[in-house]
Amino acid sequence: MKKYQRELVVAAAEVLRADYTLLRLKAPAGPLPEMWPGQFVQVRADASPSTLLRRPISINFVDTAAGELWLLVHAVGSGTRALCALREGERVDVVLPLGTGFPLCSGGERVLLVGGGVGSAPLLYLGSRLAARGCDVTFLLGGRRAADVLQADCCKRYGRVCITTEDGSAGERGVVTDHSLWTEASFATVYTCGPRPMMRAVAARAAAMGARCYVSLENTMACGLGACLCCVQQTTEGHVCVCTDGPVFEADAEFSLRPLPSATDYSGTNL
Amino acid sequence: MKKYQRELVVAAAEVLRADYTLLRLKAPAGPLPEMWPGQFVQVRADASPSTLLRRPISINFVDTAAGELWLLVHAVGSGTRALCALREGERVDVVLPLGTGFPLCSGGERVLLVGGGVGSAPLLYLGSRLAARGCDVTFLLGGRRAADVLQADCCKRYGRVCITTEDGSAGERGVVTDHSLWTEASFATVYTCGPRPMMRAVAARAAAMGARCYVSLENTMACGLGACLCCVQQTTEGHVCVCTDGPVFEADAEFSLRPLPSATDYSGTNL
Amino acid sequence: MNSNTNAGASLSPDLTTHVGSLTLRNPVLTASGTFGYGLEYADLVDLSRLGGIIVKGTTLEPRQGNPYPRMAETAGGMLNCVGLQNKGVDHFCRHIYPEVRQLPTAVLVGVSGSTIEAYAECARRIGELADVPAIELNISCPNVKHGGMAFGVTADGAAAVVRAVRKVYPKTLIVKLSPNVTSIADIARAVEAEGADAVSLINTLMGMAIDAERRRPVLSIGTGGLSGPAVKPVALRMVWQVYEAVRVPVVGLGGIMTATDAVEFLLAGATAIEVGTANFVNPRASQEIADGIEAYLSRHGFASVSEIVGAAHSAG
Amino acid sequence: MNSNTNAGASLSPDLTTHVGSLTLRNPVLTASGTFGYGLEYADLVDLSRLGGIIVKGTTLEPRQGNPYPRMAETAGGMLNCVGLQNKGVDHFCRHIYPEVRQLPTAVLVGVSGSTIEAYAECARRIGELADVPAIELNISCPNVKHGGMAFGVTADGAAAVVRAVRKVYPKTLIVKLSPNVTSIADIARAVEAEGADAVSLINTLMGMAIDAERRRPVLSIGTGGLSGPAVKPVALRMVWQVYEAVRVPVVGLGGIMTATDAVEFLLAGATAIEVGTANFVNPRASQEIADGIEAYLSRHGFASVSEIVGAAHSAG
Ligand SMILES: Cc1cc2nc3c(=O)[nH]c(=O)nc-3n(C[C@H](O)[C@H](O)[C@H](O)COP(=O)(O)OP(=O)(O)OC[C@H]3O[C@@H](n4cnc5c(N)ncnc54)[C@H](O)[C@@H]3O)c2cc1C
Ligand SMILES: Cc1cc2nc3c(=O)[nH]c(=O)nc-3n(C[C@H](O)[C@H](O)[C@H](O)COP(=O)(O)OP(=O)(O)OC[C@H]3O[C@@H](n4cnc5c(N)ncnc54)[C@H](O)[C@@H]3O)c2cc1C
Ligand SMILES: Cc1cc2nc3c(=O)[nH]c(=O)nc-3n(C[C@H](O)[C@H](O)[C@H](O)COP(=O)(O)O)c2cc1C
Ligand SMILES: Cc1cc2nc3c(=O)[nH]c(=O)nc-3n(C[C@H](O)[C@H](O)[C@H](O)COP(=O)(O)O)c2cc1C
Ligand code: FES
Ligand code: FES
Repeated sequence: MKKYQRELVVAAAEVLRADYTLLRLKAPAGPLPEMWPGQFVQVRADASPSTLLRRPISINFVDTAAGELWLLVHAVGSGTRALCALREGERVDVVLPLGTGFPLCSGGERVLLVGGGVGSAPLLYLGSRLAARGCDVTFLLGGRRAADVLQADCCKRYGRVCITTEDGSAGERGVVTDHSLWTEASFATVYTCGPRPMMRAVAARAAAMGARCYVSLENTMACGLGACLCCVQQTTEGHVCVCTDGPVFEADAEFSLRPLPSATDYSGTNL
Repeated sequence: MKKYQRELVVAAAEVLRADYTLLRLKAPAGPLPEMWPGQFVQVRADASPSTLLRRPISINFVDTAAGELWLLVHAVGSGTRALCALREGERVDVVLPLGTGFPLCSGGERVLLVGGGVGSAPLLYLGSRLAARGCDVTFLLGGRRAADVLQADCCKRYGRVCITTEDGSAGERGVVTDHSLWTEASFATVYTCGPRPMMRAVAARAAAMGARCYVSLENTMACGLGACLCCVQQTTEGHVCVCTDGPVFEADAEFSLRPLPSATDYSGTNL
Repeated sequence: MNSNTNAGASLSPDLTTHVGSLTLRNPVLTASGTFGYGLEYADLVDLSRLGGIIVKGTTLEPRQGNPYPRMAETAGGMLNCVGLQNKGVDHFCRHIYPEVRQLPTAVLVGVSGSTIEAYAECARRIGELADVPAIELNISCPNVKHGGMAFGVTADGAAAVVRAVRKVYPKTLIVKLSPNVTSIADIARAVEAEGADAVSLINTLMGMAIDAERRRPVLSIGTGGLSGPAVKPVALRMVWQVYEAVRVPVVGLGGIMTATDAVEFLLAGATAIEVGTANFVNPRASQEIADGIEAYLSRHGFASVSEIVGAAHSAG
Repeated sequence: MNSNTNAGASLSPDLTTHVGSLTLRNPVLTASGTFGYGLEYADLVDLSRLGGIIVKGTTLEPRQGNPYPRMAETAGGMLNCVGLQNKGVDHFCRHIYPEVRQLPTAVLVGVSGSTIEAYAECARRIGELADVPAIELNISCPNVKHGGMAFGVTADGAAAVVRAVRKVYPKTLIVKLSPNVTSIADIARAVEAEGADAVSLINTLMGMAIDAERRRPVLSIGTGGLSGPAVKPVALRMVWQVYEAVRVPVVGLGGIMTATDAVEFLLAGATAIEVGTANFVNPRASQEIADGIEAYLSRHGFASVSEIVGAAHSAG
């Protein structure tokens, strides 16, 4: 897919929780480029004195009707803090779309989307596309406390939403892999994004039920374009770049990671 | 005079012209420290990615009644641009008061205060103090265009205001030393602040009329405290620091600079 | 060299730059390891606007590079310990060269190695590729145990590598120097004496990041190479010193983010410049820098870029 | 060294630090040339909260230093070419010492020179001052023609200065090393062999700034010393290397702005640290860093600062 470097305008910056902000970005002229669920963007956080490099942020949602790209940002350091401090009308320099996306299963399949904390970011857009294809979508969102579970309402539009919290303040108490749905239901495909230990556990659970499991990784990145080789991940094919051969990989029960076939053609599929 | 490192709050940020902003700062708790005309402060410009060091800015005015310190900032680079972008309610870290001040003449004397561009910044507070002592104050403010002449209205409260502009868009056409008042009037003391070539010419003019001339210099600074020795100026006493032995010096006709006697005691004088 | 009296002011300035027998459209190259094979940036940059690109360092044998993490951001810079990951010169010649030779700009190849023989053999192989007019010999990579750093930090070591490569590589030979030395001018003189057509500097400064919470180095192999705006003052100083020490052209790099930075390097004595880390921050940086140099020359009335090369040496 | 099992966690940690025969209240010193004589900061910093201050470099004879401009800001750092301006050791002993000896913290004196004899004589004179427990011998100033840089960049030169000073200076002798060398570990070993009680590093990296509009160097003498956060990765790497090379304590500095930075240096092997450029950005930096180190130790359950010195070497 062709990449662009674009200046986007903040149409809205919604503070979802203390340190989570939803940025809704618009292209000042022309339409947004085509984007695929699971892809990410590289954003410049100019207002942060200590941030030189861009920050990789998942595509949270694409509202084609409104011409909006949504980014869900968790302020964990100076770069993400600067992004969360953006205000309506400010401009932000974005390189997009980057990386592989999630392979979308065919309509009718039962799919489970498991997210932990801000790891749930790419799942909203993914769920919307899967639902549009006629998949039977279940979201499983986990967090420490109720406040860590984000966008459950938005997700509800596209499927069933299950929640776990470690303190029991919302949904079932425990971590995502403790949820009762794992024993009640079965899925053909599991998509997951979040902390690595969580994804490891999810991949094991998915394998146990015979489901395919796609995981989305985070690594520190410099270029985001496959040029600097800073973001490598050891896979069944040796060192590959998370930014171009990922961030989505197929994981087996032992969390051995397999890059998606590079021939995966997104343009053909019905967005 | 005792120095302080204080967090001040922006009470108002008034855009005077395209790239000149008047920052009115208040102490969130307790009174502002005593400050003397001609002294400066060192401000941190945190929001600028390319600015590490503080920026020296003159004390433009102290509104004792309102508890406000005024800084007049000309956006010439990234640090001053960040300062000009400050908004009401934001906090800014300031070290103050720094440097020597202008020696104040006794009441009744005729004094001329000559400023060029943002160089006029320290003259407002100086004029107010001189007027309070009963001096006969004349301001002579110069700029390229009318837009470069700042705070003429404020100055009017404390004395007569004369203006020169190079394009003739306000006051007399020409540079400050072309103004007719030099031939019409005579002054006991001339205070000046602005570009060096201007101050040179003013010092020569002042000497010609037998007036004492005090100039306020600008140098690049790191500490502002006399510790790093980065801001030196060659004077009649050898290398001295502009930040502690200046910024105010006495200039002769050849612009040979003499530091003020270090014994100059400000605390005794009636502020 | 007075900027106001130049008759060429109204024409657009001549940006053509010569390095050895190589003629570049303009003095802007992209730095090895920071621009991939150019293909990665083709969507974002008009490559035909660049003087050339120096593709990722190639070694005789394939290399897996170092484990992850390979990168850490620092104040105004970044550390990397990629460690010359590449699929080897064979793979380059067979699979990558056919693609990159099509690019609308000069393609130079970075050559690395761990023995003198491997350097020479790799250079010889690249020398056979008709559309690669020059190599940049990297004797200065701090991120691999035997990655040339040992050669690059002594005049004798540097000379030995260049001597061996010069024997088998007839085209333009640029030698990339390490800044992690007491006297970079000495190393530059040594490689010039062995027939290098140009020197490029600087490679990364050796640095380190430590994770205070986990109490261990951030990078997998402990140390890494520092690049980005943080190193610019050191790079400028070294370009200045080497310009005074050798007669061959100097290619300057290290922290160039803007056209003004690039002009500073030209003024310090660089005949051409390379853009590295800036490509990550702003993918269009190299192209914008080329445009900005042209604008600078026009604004100051210079007829050609060569007029400002080294011009800061004659000042004041 | 497990952070959760330490019994001392509830007590406030012991910050006492030993460098040679010198005992410091805590590991935070202020760096020579950046804190004046301490007096300049007395209004803004509670000096009694610092481990000590290292006053401005003193030479045998008075020096006027370099012409203005002496400073240029760079990305994440600054260049200076102050050039050891000071009124000489006589003036120091007569006029400054009586004041600084009253300060409520350890006062160390930086000693510089241009000949071996001058270094030794200056050190000897400072040695006579009862309340100065240590000197920091600066063999690494890049800003004066004969300012020790020539000594500091070779092992032989460094050894010669230290040998001469050691003969006449019996108290704690810290030798400050230049980072502008191929192997700082070699220099550190050489000065250790001559009896240095400790080494401190790094002094500034030699750099340069050029004014593109005026087409000339920004600083009066062309080059200057780079300091500030930009250099931290290089400084950390050198502290790491020197810690592995010598047995004497290492004093670490270079770009320390926060307590986290300071902890990183301690983890890399520094027994004490110095705060330089940070004093300009935040006059209270040194005091806040001392407090922050204490908070770090408490939070991680360490009973004393010595527990974390070099701790990153044993990781992984
Ligand atoms: C493909 C991809 C998609 C991502 N999507 C999102 C998203 O949708 N929303 C979101 O809030 N965050 C997302 N992240 C993580 C985000 O990029 C990091 O949190 C951010 O780069 C941290 O920058 P900082 O300056 O705020 O923090 P820093 O001060 O740089 O670091 C703070 C902490 O974050 C860690 N960190 C730094 N960079 C990364 C990184 N690239 N990946 C993981 N951890 C990092 C550091 O090790 C440190 O512990 C994504 C990362 C990747 C690689
Ligand atoms: C005692 C003193 C009082 C001052 N009072 C005021 C004031 O009241 N209002 C105001 O707007 N400015 C004042 N200045 C000037 C102000 O400090 C500089 O304009 C500012 O530091 C520039 O920072 P910057 O990041 O915006 O620009 P930079 O990008 O750092 O530089 C932009 C341009 O300004 C020049 N410059 C940088 N620092 C200084 C400096 N310290 N002095 C002079 N020129 C400099 C640079 O050489 C460059 O040409 C004063 C300076 C001093 C020394
Ligand atoms: C991620 C990364 C990878 C690099 N790989 C190489 C390399 O393979 N060969 C080489 O000669 N230099 C390599 N370099 C060094 C750059 O080419 C350049 O010398 C250095 O980064 C300084 O320039 P800059 O500050 O503009 O980045 C690499 C630098 C970075 C940041
Ligand atoms: C303005 C300035 C003056 C300095 N003067 C001296 C000096 O006289 N003697 C010395 O040994 N180091 C001197 N240094 C170097 C510092 O002590 C320190 O080694 C260096 O700045 C790196 O630390 P930092 O990054 O924390 O500033 C000076 C540094 C600066 C910025
Ligand atoms: S971030 Fe540069 S290759 Fe992935
Ligand atoms: S700015 Fe440091 S001595 Fe004046």
